[in-house]
Amino acid sequence: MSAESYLVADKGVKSWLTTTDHKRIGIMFLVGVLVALFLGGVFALLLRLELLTPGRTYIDALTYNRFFTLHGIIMIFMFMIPSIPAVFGNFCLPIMLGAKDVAFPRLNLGSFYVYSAGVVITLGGMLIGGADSGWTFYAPYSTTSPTAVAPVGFGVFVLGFSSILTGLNFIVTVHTMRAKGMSWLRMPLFVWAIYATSIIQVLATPVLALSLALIAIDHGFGLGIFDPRMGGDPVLFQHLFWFYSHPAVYIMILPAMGVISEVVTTFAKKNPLSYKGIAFSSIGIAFVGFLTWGHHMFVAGMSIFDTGVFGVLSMFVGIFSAIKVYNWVGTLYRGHISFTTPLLYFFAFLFLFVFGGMTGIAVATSSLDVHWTDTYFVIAHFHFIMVGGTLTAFLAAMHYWFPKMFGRMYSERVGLFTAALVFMGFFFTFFPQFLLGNMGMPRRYYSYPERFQALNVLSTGGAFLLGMGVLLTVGNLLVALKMGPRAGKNPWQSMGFEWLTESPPTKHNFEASPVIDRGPYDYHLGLD
Amino acid sequence: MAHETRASTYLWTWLALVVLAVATYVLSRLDLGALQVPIALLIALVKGLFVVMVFMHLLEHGATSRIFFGIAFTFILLLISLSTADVMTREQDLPVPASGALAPRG
Amino acid sequence: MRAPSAVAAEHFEDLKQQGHAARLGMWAFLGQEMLLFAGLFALYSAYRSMYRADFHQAALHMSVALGTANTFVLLTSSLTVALSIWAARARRPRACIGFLIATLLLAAAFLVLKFTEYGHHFAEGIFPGRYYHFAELPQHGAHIFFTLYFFMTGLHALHVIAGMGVLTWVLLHALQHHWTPEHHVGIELGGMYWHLVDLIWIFIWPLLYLVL
Amino acid sequence: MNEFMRKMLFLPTQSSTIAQSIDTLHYTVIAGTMIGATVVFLVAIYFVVRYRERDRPFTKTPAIHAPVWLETSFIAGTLLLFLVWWQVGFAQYVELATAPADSIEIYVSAKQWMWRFAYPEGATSIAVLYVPAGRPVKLIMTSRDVIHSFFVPDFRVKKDVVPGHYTTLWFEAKQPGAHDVLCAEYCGTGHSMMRGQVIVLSAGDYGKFIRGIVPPLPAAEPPMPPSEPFVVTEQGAAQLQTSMVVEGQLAAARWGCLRCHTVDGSPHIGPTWVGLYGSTRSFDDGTTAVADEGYLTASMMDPRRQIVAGFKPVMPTYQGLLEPPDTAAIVEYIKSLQHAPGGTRVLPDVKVPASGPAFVPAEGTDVR
Repeated sequence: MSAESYLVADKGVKSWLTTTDHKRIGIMFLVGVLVALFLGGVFALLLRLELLTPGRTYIDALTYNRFFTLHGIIMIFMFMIPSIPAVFGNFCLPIMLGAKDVAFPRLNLGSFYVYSAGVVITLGGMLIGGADSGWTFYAPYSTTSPTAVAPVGFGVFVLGFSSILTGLNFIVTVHTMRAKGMSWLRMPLFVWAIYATSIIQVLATPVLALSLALIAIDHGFGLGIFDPRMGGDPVLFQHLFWFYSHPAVYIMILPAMGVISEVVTTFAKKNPLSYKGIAFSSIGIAFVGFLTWGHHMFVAGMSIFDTGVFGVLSMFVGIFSAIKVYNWVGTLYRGHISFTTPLLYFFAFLFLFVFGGMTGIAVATSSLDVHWTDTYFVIAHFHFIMVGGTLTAFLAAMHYWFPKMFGRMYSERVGLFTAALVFMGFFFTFFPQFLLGNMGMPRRYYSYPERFQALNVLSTGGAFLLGMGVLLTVGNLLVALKMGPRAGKNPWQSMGFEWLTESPPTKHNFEASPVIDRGPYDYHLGLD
Repeated sequence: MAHETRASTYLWTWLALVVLAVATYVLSRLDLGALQVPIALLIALVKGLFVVMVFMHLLEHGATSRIFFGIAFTFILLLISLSTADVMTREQDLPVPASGALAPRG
Repeated sequence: MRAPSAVAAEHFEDLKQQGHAARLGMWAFLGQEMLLFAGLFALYSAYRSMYRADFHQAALHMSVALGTANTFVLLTSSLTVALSIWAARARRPRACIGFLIATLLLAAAFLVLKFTEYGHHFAEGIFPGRYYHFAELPQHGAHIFFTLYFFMTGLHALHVIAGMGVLTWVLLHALQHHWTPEHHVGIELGGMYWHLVDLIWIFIWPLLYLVL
Repeated sequence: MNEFMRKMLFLPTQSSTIAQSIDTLHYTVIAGTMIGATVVFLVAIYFVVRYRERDRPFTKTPAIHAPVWLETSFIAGTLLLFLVWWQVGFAQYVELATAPADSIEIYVSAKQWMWRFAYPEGATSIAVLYVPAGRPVKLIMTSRDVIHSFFVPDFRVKKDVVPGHYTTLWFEAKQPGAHDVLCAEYCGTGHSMMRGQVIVLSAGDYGKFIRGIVPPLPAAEPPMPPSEPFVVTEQGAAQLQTSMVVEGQLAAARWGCLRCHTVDGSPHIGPTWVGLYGSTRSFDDGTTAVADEGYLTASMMDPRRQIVAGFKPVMPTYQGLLEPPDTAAIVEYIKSLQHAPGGTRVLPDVKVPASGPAFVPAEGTDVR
């Protein structure tokens, strides 16, 4: 190694806090989102504990409502949205493009501090009373709730700007910082996914920012624009909210799809069945994802006309995901498959994504959605596809890029075990919830009729299994961080461009700007 | 980047914008019925294009910027049209009594 | 975006790449700003189709003179800021400074007119949200119209103020003869931001002031 | 088959006429999606087993690109299936959203955290909705505070109840029985306690109910145990009440409507109510409209929006004062006044302060 790795090139806490190195910023985001995952997970377990019995188990209804609001806000805005883009996007995207850094490194650091500020404000709002409006902030409940909706809403508003800045940075980076020879069709699929995500982040998040600002202003100062007492229409808030929050689902899942594309090609040592299919369907999802927000509102008092339009558009967005699934599976065909922890996570992802996605088509069917919407069926559906998809891909990425980031190898044996544990936990937490939804148990229920109890107990059991699985996974990686064997430059024998650098990379990634003369998945050429 | 827009171009653009603004004002004083809003918005759109293309140099900047701008504009149109379509196609939309009973916030 | 120095930052290949990146970043940022306003325009559109007659009544009550005057003020400020960039490109630093100062003065004039108008509204009891108590137009539609009016023009005014901040920063650099034909990305970006303010007003003006 | 699938999927009973057809689509879609997902997943497993490295050293793999026809047919096939589901589902949705013309109309007002039902004949009940079996029932719903959602799992129907709007929902219960009503839209601390019941009565029992005779509870086991402490029921909800028209007459007197509107056909400060319903109104701006229920309600809530030619804009708004049942009752009363009665009937103008509708009459039935 001619130069020191980025981890030790500069020393001291200050060198980390003021760094503009995309890799270090990625690591700082990693710490941030892991803390958020832990907090959100704790709230999830507290919720599941309360739901063990039909009536009060150990907390009152208001506390429960605050807990599920915080669980949602923390998991969505602090964990899932920044998880893959801000951590692995930051770490890998410039390297994959053959660049020394992102286009605006200082803006990138700024994005981290905006994120931190958002976390502090939101959690501060939680300490001074906590919101109980749910992460959806539906007016007029959110504007009349006696809890601290305004600070929490403002915190999410700030988190949104962190997301916008990260997305903006990536868009410009992809356009302007590609190495020589890196044509658009040679970009790794992860880059395509992050690029599509960034478009959504930049163009959808401001609408969320605006609608949350309107809610916070109404809650704080009584300047209501959705207040029915003044002729306002609460349904319009839902339009604005879902205009962001439906595409936000793709902010979470598109990067996960990108990770999966990298994992499946690396461990099958195969070119993707259709590179263009996967790449362009990411863009397709980003675009059509903007046209389907109304399927959250089929029973909200929206017109029949809009229900029809949004219903049919929702079917189209499903197609793009189906293209990806076919391609991933097809990529395995005649590959050279090594069964590792990331690949096991790929299978967990595939299961959760395909079954969850198919239930998504089911809930997009207008008449079926009438029974399912706002019940546990929807909870189970989006936890399968969005949380399950993002979490398994996030963990796959953690294992896949762990040697890249830290230069050490984790224990494969323990990794496979914890991956299985996470998957089992996830399945037993959320599968019963599909059935609960069919039975008609509405979401956000603090107490429930007794006939729902058996499945709720099963779900709570699964949740603790899941929590244990995630803790063990992180533990395994922490042990590897200290004691894992040296990984070497390219332990997976991947042809991905990020493996062209040292593991861990040096401060400037490349000694000389690389020239790209092949695609990232040209396994038919054999390894270099 | 094709550089150097001449100062006279800016002046002409400004003049065109002023003329269009006056036209908007005059047309708004006439009774054009249902066409009133579309015409006003069309003129605003033309004015906007002048500003974006000449003043903001979108003509000089790369195709990428134009595409990005186009996408943003498309999404704006979608947001406005689909949410307004909901309101316009609801079956019945009567004002409703009895919201006064809303409890004052504590 | 920071002031680009005459040398490209170390992670860029050259100045051209850096300028391209900066402009593209600005466009992405402006796209974001447009979507921020789009939410309010969507609300306007939906509420207008709900309360057509009330919106008509309420718009009749707006001061067309002030709104139109502001339209011309902003259009002219767009011209002056464009000319300041032209001056920088043509190596005329004094003209550049002059045009920037003119732009800032026009921006201040816009705010003065705007706040005068707010003052008139407040005097009549036209406030946003629950503080609205204008006896002549008690309808819900008027109430919504004026609340939207305050949100739209208020958010726009915030952008005017932010734009003035940006232009002041540009002016400070211009005073040091910082902008040259070779190097004027900063002033160009500042100008783009200012044009956005004009762009949005171009749509706000007919919708709120001209009775449609 | 139907029963088997229903139990497999943990679905509740199919107690409305539309439930079974929705469930049939449900089975189709779920079976289709689950089979599709399983096939995809099994193929992936097969590939992994078949193409494991098994310690063969890696040399190279063939570059395989999906032929266009294969990609296109996969996409087209999947899309076609999805579109068929959408088509069937949307047709059912339209059916769910369009109440038959002969439906019984019941007004529902929701508030934190209770349901209140007002029947066309004037009876009201809280938390328990009584409906006849075998007749379509249309609920016209609004909320007094935040958004709620009226959900009857056994009927497969759900609709948000939105303040500032009327939303509607209809169903036809197949036979007498009791079914849960759940609030499905989060509405605060009492959200999960905001439950009620639909009691489906036989036609005969329903007839007795609206005449004020408390119906016997149906023989069917109510799915919700009666011991649940937080269900606000009002078993004896229906004391004999006056009909909706009489209720409307009293409400009109209480609110002072009759000081400006006459019921004998003569114009006064406001237009007479006789023959008002169904007539075509001309306004001072030259437009016209037919006076239907919507117009009448709108005129109470926003009277100055359209002024009937020849009258002054003096009527105050009753928005926020009149409750939905009263509004509905007044509308019914106006509807009943198609012809001027033989003699002039003057109702006692009591308990109304001179300043008009500044005072809200107490409501005995309102449980807070």
